Amino acid sequence: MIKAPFTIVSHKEIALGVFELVLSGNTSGILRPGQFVNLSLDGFFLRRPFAVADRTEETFTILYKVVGRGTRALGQMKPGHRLDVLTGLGNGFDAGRACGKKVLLAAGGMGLAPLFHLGKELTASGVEVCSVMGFNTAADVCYDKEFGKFGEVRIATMDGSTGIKGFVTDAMKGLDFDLFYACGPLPMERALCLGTEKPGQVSLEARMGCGTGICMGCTLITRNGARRVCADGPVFDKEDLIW
Amino acid sequence: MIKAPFTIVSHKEIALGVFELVLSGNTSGILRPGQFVNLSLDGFFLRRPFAVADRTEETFTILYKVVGRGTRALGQMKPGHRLDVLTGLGNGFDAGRACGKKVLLAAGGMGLAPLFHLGKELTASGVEVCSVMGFNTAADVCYDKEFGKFGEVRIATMDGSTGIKGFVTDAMKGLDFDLFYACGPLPMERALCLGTEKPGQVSLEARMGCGTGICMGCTLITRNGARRVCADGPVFDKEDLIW
Amino acid sequence: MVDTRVNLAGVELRNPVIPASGTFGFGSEIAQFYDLNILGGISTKGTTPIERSGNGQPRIAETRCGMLNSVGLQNPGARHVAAIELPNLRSIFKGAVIANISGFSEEDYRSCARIIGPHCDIIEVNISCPNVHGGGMAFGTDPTEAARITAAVKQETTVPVFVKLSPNVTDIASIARACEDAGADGLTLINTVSAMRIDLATRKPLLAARIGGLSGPAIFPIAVRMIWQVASACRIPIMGCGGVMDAEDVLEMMMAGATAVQVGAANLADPFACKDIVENLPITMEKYGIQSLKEIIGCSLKM
Amino acid sequence: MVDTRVNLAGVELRNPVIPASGTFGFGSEIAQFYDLNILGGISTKGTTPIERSGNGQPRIAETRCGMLNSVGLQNPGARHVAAIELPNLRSIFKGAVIANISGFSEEDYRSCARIIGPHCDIIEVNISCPNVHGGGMAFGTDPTEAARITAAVKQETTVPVFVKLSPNVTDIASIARACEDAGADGLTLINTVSAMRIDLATRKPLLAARIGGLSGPAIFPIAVRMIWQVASACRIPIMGCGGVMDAEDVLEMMMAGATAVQVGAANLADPFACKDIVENLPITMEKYGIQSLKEIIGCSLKM
Ligand SMILES: Cc1cc2nc3c(=O)[nH]c(=O)nc-3n(C[C@H](O)[C@H](O)[C@H](O)COP(=O)(O)OP(=O)(O)OC[C@H]3O[C@@H](n4cnc5c(N)ncnc54)[C@H](O)[C@@H]3O)c2cc1C
Ligand SMILES: Cc1cc2nc3c(=O)[nH]c(=O)nc-3n(C[C@H](O)[C@H](O)[C@H](O)COP(=O)(O)OP(=O)(O)OC[C@H]3O[C@@H](n4cnc5c(N)ncnc54)[C@H](O)[C@@H]3O)c2cc1C
Ligand SMILES: Cc1cc2nc3c(=O)[nH]c(=O)nc-3n(C[C@H](O)[C@H](O)[C@H](O)COP(=O)(O)O)c2cc1C
Ligand SMILES: Cc1cc2nc3c(=O)[nH]c(=O)nc-3n(C[C@H](O)[C@H](O)[C@H](O)COP(=O)(O)O)c2cc1C
Ligand code: FES
Ligand code: FES
Repeated sequence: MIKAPFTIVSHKEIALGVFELVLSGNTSGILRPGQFVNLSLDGFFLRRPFAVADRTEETFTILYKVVGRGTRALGQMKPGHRLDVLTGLGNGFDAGRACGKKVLLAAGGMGLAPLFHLGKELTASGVEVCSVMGFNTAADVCYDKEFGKFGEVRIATMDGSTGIKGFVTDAMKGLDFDLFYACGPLPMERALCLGTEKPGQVSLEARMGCGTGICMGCTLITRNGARRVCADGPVFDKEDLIW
Repeated sequence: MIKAPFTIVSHKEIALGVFELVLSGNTSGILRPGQFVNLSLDGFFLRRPFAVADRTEETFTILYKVVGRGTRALGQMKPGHRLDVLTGLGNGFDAGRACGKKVLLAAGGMGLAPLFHLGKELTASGVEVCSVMGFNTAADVCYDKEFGKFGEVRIATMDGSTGIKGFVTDAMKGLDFDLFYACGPLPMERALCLGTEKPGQVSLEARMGCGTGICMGCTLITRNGARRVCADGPVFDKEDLIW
Repeated sequence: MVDTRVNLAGVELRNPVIPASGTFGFGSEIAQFYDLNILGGISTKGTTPIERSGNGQPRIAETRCGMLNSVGLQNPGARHVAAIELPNLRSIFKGAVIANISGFSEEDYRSCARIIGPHCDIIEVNISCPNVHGGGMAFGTDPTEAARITAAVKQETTVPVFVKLSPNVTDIASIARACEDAGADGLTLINTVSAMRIDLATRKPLLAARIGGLSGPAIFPIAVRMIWQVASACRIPIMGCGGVMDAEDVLEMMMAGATAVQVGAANLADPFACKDIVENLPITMEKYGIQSLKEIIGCSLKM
Repeated sequence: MVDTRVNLAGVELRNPVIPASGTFGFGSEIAQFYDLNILGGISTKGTTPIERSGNGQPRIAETRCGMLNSVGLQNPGARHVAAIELPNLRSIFKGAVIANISGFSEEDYRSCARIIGPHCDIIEVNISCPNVHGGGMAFGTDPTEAARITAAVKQETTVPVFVKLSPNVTDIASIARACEDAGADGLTLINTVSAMRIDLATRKPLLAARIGGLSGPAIFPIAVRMIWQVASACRIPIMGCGGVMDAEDVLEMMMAGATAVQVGAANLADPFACKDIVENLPITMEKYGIQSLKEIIGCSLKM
């Protein structure tokens, strides 16, 4: 974990109420796809956790949806604005497990963010990747072209306004894979884990106090006992989760 | 009273820890010298009251000393920054009383701010003005040249590092005037009011809740009963004050 | 069009937004800034039988997300309020006039209610004051005392009586129930939370009265909790109060069990606070799919 | 050079800054970010005799200038804490180890103190928990119960015992005096303030446990008031706690009567919070002309 000041270098709306935010600063704390950052926002007591969607030597990117007061305030911030950020939080995905396997990335809504970072790393190291992306409606769709660079992409929307009508689990029918990595709303993750025999890893969310493992605010009961989503997760093996 | 957004157009340190801040916006609410504005500062619950030191059609000026968290934060703000301001608060000085009289402006520390605005208006309408300005030490002195344009200026410092060593009341000895207007620390105002037979007006300070007269936070007991410094003052006739 | 109307113990309000006692004077100052008739009601400055000049200076201190006050019930006395202030307010405001009264003995409360009752729509009884005849503990900290004052005020007036509770107690629900059993038509909660700031330069408490009352957004979640607990324990309507800053806060308090919502310190930070809240209320209701405010009162209790 | 040392019931601290229980784990996470030895002491996560997995999710909610938690005393149990966590902490930290213990019956507290006492410098007894054998009211809301737990813990251990008080009471001083009379070596105050947030989207309390504890800067002036009241009523040393964010807050709490100051929620908002406070303390002391911290403890009481 590194605490450092970051500066907004680009900030744009990429779907209805969904923003891509690029911040520049010391990114050396970000070690693995699936890790998250914790942004301090002026006027808000707790930090806001977001998955890293991409990183370079000088910048990282997050993709976020405006859902409450904090993300509303974030949405107003302009390039040049400085933010205090904790980087490199959480365990991240175990990309090593994908070596020589066919991988499915299963993204629900903003869950696509850490999976994009992961997909980039996997394809860079030669892993075969296909993706299923679920959204509520066509206006929410984003980053589908970016995922397209990894391999086949299937889109599912709840209202059928684009792609397959239904859930991620409907769209993935017939896809051939050995291992999945998933991130999205809990019901989607549940359906996915219960609906496939294949092994996989799931990135979870929880309301967080600290994000650093000191407050026990984000605890989840797993087959290995009580685990902190922030410090022991956010990525868990499918096998460890109790649904 | 007008509530309006203002933009910082200039902000500079004019003495040790004392800043001149010029804000542009709708100044039509500022009607008289001696009135004050109430600035909202991000992250602070209550507004901060400051006397208007000068005004034009498009701008007003305040002079402030950094004394606590709020003024420290204000001191960091750069031109272009926007502030939410209530303008035209309080009664202001009764400049009409000065017509045809010799006027003394008695300023203690930052009390010089509203007196500068008043001095400008008085001299513009032909009133004869002299000034006494008290400071702790030479490094605190500011706006002495500006007051010099009104007429004679005497400086007093507590440590004698410049001007007369002592209080405002020491420096004013021998000055000829019919009427005074004073603003400064309470002990100075007290000494002045008790030490001269001449009539005058005094601008007071109090910790304020609202600044608009609704909370009874700033009440002062006068010869006319309980009065609100924000709405019935901040300027009071010497005769009404109980020391 | 959403429906913002609520009914407070028989008094119909166009909306639930009410400036809180002591943070709006008797309305005349704010009337210079906007038309008061947009408000559901107005709770006026706490009144005692005899005029009071209040505590010494300073009376105000700032805190993070809030403020302290120790105004000490400065007011012009019940007769002046009944003869001048409330008729003045009535002449410019058609909504519910809620007259806040206070005292240091049962007789104080009785005489306030008698004098002021005929000039208002609701009497709001502030029982946070120390009982000078009873050892100095506030009336509001003991169920028996709270009930005694409630019953006394009820005897003196025909308008609905709301008892305003102090949050500085171990068990707010027991005090609320005691007031309900003694005949209160409703409850207002919460008053300020007892608190202190010390001046690092002088090394003394900042307020002349040393201890003051904390209000503002800092106390909002405390107020929500107490409203929820009292709404779970009582049947009479509640005016929620404490740290409300925007229309979302109004909805949250109503979901906790409030029928109307008072706005206090926010008026000090911004004289247009209540106007902004009233204007944003319909939009905010739409955002959360609320057709009528009546449907959300206490909705978080049904679980 | 200013002197930041203080003495807490015989335990010498290099400075008064102590991370509060439940906001610093058992030190190992933050030890990765900075050397813990800059701290005066560390109060460890509240421990119960048997392991607890705590409350359901969500356990955390944000408020203006603060947060709610309903962690529900998740901890690995007293034996594990005594065998693993405290020895681990001792191996990386030479300052005062303050072990926070909790329970739902007198025997819970006794057994915690017996197991943990030998591994710490101070035992801190959290009496905010409900008494399951006594109708569910918290031990900390009744002077007799508070005294009973204090005396019981004193019998089981030889290290100084600090009783940590709940602010959710009518009269904090009477509870403090009861603990002092029962043999407490010191007091910690305050624990979190009982509070609630409601989720406008679901129309239900945000926390699974519904009610949680408010901490952070919102409660600072409440803590200062209670410390001042207790320091006026008792002679034993106080660890102040509640909303401390910076070195100025530390000085303010000490002026109110605290001998040391705990920092809680600030560690969650910023893992370097205590380090920043420790580093700023000497500069801030100089700014206010304070040579030695010992000279300001309770200075606001002498008036
Ligand atoms: C490990 C992790 C990674 C995340 N990655 C992303 C991402 O890449 N893109 C994205 O859009 N969102 C992501 N989220 C969710 C994101 O943190 C919340 O949407 C955001 O905090 C909401 O803030 P707010 O102030 O707008 O909402 P408010 O509801 O006003 O926030 C109030 C409090 O609740 C917390 N909170 C609210 N919603 C959530 C939530 N869903 N999960 C966790 N805490 C929440 C906030 O952090 C804050 O403390 C992630 C969450 C976690 C835990
Ligand atoms: C009518 C009026 C006119 C003023 N004009 C000027 C001016 O022209 N130049 C100038 O430098 N100062 C002026 N002051 C004082 C100025 O308001 C305070 O110095 C300022 O509010 C301090 O804010 P802070 O956050 O730095 O201090 P903090 O001590 O951190 O503030 C905490 C709280 O106390 C209040 N406060 C602190 N000191 C004072 C004070 N001396 N008077 C009133 N409230 C105070 C603050 O407003 C705030 O609510 C004036 C005050 C009043 C009432
Ligand atoms: C300056 C001030 C004066 C107050 N005077 C009274 C009063 O006279 N009577 C009363 O019942 N409450 C009084 N209150 C309490 C408020 O009505 C309200 O209960 C409290 O401030 C909490 O609400 P808030 O956080 O919205 O301010 C006063 C509050 C403030 C800030
Ligand atoms: C997440 C969290 C967990 C806590 N756990 C405990 C605990 O186990 N035992 C205890 O006595 N206090 C516990 N507390 C209370 C704190 O120690 C402290 O008393 C309180 O938070 C007020 O201080 P603050 O405002 O600085 O956080 C906890 C607080 C938080 C925020
Ligand atoms: S958020 Fe604090 S332990 Fe995970
Ligand atoms: S500051 Fe509120 S009445 Fe003057």
